[in-house]
Amino acid sequence: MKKYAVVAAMATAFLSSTAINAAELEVTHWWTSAGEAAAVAEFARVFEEQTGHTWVDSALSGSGTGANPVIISRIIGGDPMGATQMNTGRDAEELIQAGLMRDLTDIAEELNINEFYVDQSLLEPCTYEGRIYCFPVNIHSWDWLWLSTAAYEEIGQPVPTTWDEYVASWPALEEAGILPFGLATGWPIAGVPGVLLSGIGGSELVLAVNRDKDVEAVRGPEFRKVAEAMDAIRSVVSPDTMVPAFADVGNQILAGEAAGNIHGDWLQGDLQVAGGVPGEDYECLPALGMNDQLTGGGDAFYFPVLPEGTDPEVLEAQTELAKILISPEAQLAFNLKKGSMPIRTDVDLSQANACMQKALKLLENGLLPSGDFALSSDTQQQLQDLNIEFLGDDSITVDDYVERYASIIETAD
Amino acid sequence: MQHSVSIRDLSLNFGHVKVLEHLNLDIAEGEFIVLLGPSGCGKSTLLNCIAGLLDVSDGQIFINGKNVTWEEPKDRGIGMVFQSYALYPQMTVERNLSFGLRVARMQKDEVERRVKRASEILQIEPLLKRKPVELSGGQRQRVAIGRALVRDVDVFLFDEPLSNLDAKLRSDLRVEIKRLHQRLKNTMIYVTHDQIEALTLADRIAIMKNGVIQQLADPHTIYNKPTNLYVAGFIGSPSMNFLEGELQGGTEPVFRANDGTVIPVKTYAFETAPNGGAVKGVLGVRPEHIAVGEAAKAMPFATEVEVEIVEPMGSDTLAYTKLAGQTLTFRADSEINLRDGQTVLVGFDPGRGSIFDTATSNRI
Amino acid sequence: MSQTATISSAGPTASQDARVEARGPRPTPFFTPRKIVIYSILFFACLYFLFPLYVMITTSFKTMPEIRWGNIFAPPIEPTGEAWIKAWTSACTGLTCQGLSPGFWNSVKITVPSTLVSIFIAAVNGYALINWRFKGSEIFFTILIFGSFIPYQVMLYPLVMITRELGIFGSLWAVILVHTIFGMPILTLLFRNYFASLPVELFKAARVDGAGFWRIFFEIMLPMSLPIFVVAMILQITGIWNDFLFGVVFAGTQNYPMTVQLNNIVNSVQGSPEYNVNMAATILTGLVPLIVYFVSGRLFVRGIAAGAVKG
Amino acid sequence: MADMTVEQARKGGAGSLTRFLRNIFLRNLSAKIAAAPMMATVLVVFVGCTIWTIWYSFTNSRLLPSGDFVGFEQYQRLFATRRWNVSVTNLVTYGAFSLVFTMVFGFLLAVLMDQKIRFENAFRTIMLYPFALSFIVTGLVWQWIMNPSLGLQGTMRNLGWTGFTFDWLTNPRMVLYALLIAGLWQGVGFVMILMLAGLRGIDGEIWKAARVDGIPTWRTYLSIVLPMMRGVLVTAVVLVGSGIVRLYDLVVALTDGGPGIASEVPAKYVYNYMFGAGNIAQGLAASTMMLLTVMIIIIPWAYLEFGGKGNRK
Repeated sequence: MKKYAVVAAMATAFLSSTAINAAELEVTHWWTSAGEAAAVAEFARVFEEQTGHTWVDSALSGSGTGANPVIISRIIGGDPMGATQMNTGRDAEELIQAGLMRDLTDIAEELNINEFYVDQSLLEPCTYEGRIYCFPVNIHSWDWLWLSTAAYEEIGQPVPTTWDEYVASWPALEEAGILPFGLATGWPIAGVPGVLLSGIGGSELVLAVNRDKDVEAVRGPEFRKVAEAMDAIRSVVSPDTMVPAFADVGNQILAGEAAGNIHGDWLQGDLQVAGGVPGEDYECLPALGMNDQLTGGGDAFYFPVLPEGTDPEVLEAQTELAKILISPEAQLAFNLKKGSMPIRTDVDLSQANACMQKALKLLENGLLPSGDFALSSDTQQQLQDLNIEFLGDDSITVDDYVERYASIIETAD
Repeated sequence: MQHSVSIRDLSLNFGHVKVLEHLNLDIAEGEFIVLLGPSGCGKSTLLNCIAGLLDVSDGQIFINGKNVTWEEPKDRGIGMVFQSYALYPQMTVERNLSFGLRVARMQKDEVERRVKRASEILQIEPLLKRKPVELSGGQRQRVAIGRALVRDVDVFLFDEPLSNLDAKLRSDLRVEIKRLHQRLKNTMIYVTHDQIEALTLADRIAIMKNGVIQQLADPHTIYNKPTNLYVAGFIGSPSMNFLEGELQGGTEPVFRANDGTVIPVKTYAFETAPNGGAVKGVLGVRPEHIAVGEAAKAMPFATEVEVEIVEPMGSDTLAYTKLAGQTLTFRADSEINLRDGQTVLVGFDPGRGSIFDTATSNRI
Repeated sequence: MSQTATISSAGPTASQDARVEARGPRPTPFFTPRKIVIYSILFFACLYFLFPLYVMITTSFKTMPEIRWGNIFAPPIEPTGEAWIKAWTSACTGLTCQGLSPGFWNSVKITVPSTLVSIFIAAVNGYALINWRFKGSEIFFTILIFGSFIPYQVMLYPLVMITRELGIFGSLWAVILVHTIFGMPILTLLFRNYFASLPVELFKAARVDGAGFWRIFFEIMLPMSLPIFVVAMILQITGIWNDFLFGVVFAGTQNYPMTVQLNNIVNSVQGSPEYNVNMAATILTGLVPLIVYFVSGRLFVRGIAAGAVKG
Repeated sequence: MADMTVEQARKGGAGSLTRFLRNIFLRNLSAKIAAAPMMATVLVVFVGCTIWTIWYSFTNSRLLPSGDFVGFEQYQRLFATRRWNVSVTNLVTYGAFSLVFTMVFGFLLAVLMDQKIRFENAFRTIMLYPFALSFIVTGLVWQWIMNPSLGLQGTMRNLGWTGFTFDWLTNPRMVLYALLIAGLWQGVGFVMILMLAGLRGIDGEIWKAARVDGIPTWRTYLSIVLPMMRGVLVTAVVLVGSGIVRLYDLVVALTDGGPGIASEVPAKYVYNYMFGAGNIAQGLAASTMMLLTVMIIIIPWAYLEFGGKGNRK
């Protein structure tokens, strides 16, 4: 239990920087890499400057499997943290239903977030019985095809602008001994089907499958094309050409060893760290260049209900942090470093690079719910198992893939 | 006549600690030799060298005329019985006995014949199917002896085999080992620190101290003619009485104790005739050789002494007195009732005692 | 009468004559087949064991470009120690960039009490199970052994609830309790089997002298259990020092063990891993158990020697 | 506190029932007090957890243990999941090899170390150091070494030995043996230490007796010393066995279950579904199946080993 003997003084007006008593607020998150740490440091800086409270950082790597057990244990153990980051999605659903997460609706109304939120659908996973329990702070999208300019210079073809052109260039690439599709082992394959679904399948199919969980849509012809695209990728990828980490794929693309790869926008962070310049060293094709809407998810912040006896100053610090996380200044500083898209429409993103600008244009057409966003973690895990199995075992035919995908969507809740 | 076991100029040192020094020992065929001495005198080390479990630092070992110095224990024709019996705990008695033979790939019927013969001799036939943990100390020891027996060895080596047993069992097994020796007529080398075992079992006893054999002789000679003060003091319980004083040589040799008491020693068989001069020496006489009361008068030397402490031992009584300022103990028949403080006449024949030269502590 | 092994059938070879004049210690040539076999097996075993360490150490002294483009087995061209310094002092573990150092003392604070408490309780268990067998003690022991097979992740939530009811969740006591629970099956088995191997007369003699349960334990059993105590210590210090999940969940934020910093440095899912810093950080974290092994090596031999003499 | 002496018990003399009760509670009272922590752990934690696991495996609880009863639904789903079935067969294959090799190499190395060789302390530390390093990174190093392009195979081929293939890590049929190489590297050292402690506990005179009996050294180790080390062997088997059943870090660090699901293991399934997928009921169903198989093996063996004869092993 945190015991602070501090006289409770009602905080002065929001954003007042002269909070009488500074409180410590523990924030857990799994942004442990260099790029991510720099981004979360922005949040901490703005929080400490504007409120005088101190941000106690307790980073826990390992994303879902690594951090979830700790976050959940701490909450049900009665020693919750001040605030925690989790994927925008239905991971924390039950925690909200169990009344362990603090209701943020009054803060939301005070700031009337509907005005500036880029897409109301982002708030859906956070709302339960009409009340809001979390604030999404960024938008990440898997919907990117990264292409190597060096690879295409070597085979003397222009850099493709759509998925079909890219697939067409594979034979030439293979002759030149260039890996048509770079891939890392483990979870990175799990995001690829979602991207193919929105690119090849189109927005209606995404909504039908992810949101409505319509089994017939999965058995339909459009989804079959998605499955065939997966089969095509499987044919050019083999276990011994896969690399340990997705950052290594980034290096392969810059070096021209691999022609292209489907991965989330956070790969840009690594491409830039490795000295890549968008437009010169690599190209980025949002939604495979075939759809005008991006599927997306992202990270959100939850504020656990603190046990009674916690000094009100800490509760006050929670409220202020919630407001700051979605304030224009913090949003700009954080998302630029993180390489994700802010959730506010009124943020000047002129400094963002070319790829980010493309994404912002597409964002105006509204956000499609990605798998992480709309499906329960249980369903996501089953789909990930299916995709990993399909990739690693050629005996699974496209029909098996479609059938098993359908049965998973059928039992999805 | 070829020796069963002969050790020539054997020495052994652990690092720079000298444990055995230039030791020589010849053992005749079928002889029962006991290596006797306090713990740490090197008797067990010597036994281990003979067995081949320890590499000697110098010298040679012969068994049945064959130089076995570099041989493995199994090729020396020896069997060994250990203080902790060292039976293979997980094997039945029958397997314990036959395991060595089966490893040497001996035919089955020959193995069975030997096991049967050994278990008959040692009366352990009913135990063959049992595990060592189910046997008593005595039974375990017999199985350990059986293990050497089945291999038809030339020499049996015993390393304090009875010290883990209780007193009664110890005397039973002692008799059994003696009977075994008479029946098998094998050479046996027996290590112990218990002098009763040594005196009762041995054809010859080697008293050892600091890695050197002090005396090698039959029990009677060791008991009656100890070569030096150490051997005299070690054998016999209660131990021998020692009177310090001076030996006056000449035709009428006499021993003058420190306080002046004069004891005629004419009847003593001197190794070398005393040469008339006075030699500082020690006169040793065993409590059992001291006559009390009437019988004392017949002794060449008798005197009055005052009894300080009396210890009735059942079969006889032990008395502690003072003679020439030094304690004198003697053993009296239990009928003679002695009381503390009583003065009594005691006497002894120096001829049965021993005289040692204080300087060399050797027998004169 | 005697049946000593017959002289080998081959004619009296040179070694036969030498044997006749044999004197003093048996000449053991430097290269006996036995020694050759032993040392060659040990040599290849060491190669197998040390090869990964070689890769780790060379990588930890390379710069990132050299790792990315060079061969992992090649020694560093221009070795630099900055990966080590960075790992200890400045590697980013989330917001704070202080490397592994903040967690070091927390790890010590967790490991030392947990090791001692868990070993002590297990020793008492082993001793009670063997010498003071009471009704049902064997059933408890069987369930305990069964307990060592339960995957620890499954027991996370129940343990959280138990420690919450005890009011010690999020404190050092919670993590000590958890490590004692998880160490108990194997450690109890270790001590139980060791005490079973001691001669039973020792215990009976003490009972005859009227010594009670605790006096026999402290004055006779514990001093004799040095060899198995060393083995138990190696097991526990390694397990607790390298543990991440229980340290993070039960110890509370102010007691985060060093493995949290290590995990954050090494296991960052999103960003590009700095392999040289990861290697350096792992070796640094592993130093404490390694030192314990080396020190315990001496204790191990002396303990064992004491144990053997008792036979 | 000294035990109840016989006289006190007789003076009580209030019929056999009280003596029976006294016998249960007061006899070895201090032993029972001393063993109280163990009994509490066994009842509350191990038995309690198992019941908790089994109970919630019959519910549909997702993130928090709170769902309602759904009978065998979780189990039906479990047995229909190919990843689970592959995990179980993987564990059986890997487990068998790992147990046999760890025990054999552990004993062989312990015997070698028992030969009064020089640098014994150095050799022992070399074999034991892997046990000290956290597996997240050492797994990565093995991943590099066995990676077809980065590691051994790539280097050998660059050196001209083009035919050299060592692609176990990415070959679905061989990946379990790649796990075995790294697993043995980490686990053999400690088993060797355990067995060395056992060897050194053997009474020296047993060795002398065997030598006098003409039994060659290797035969003495196998037929005499090994059976005497029963206690240590049992401890080693339980240690290695529980390590195999709980196998998780090695797989996550080295292959993360790949290629495909060729090296998936049950504990990873349990962990992924309990926390990653936020479906503890499915995770607990998997864990219960693991515990069931362990129970079928352990109970009869433990009964034979400890309970049955009741004599001092």
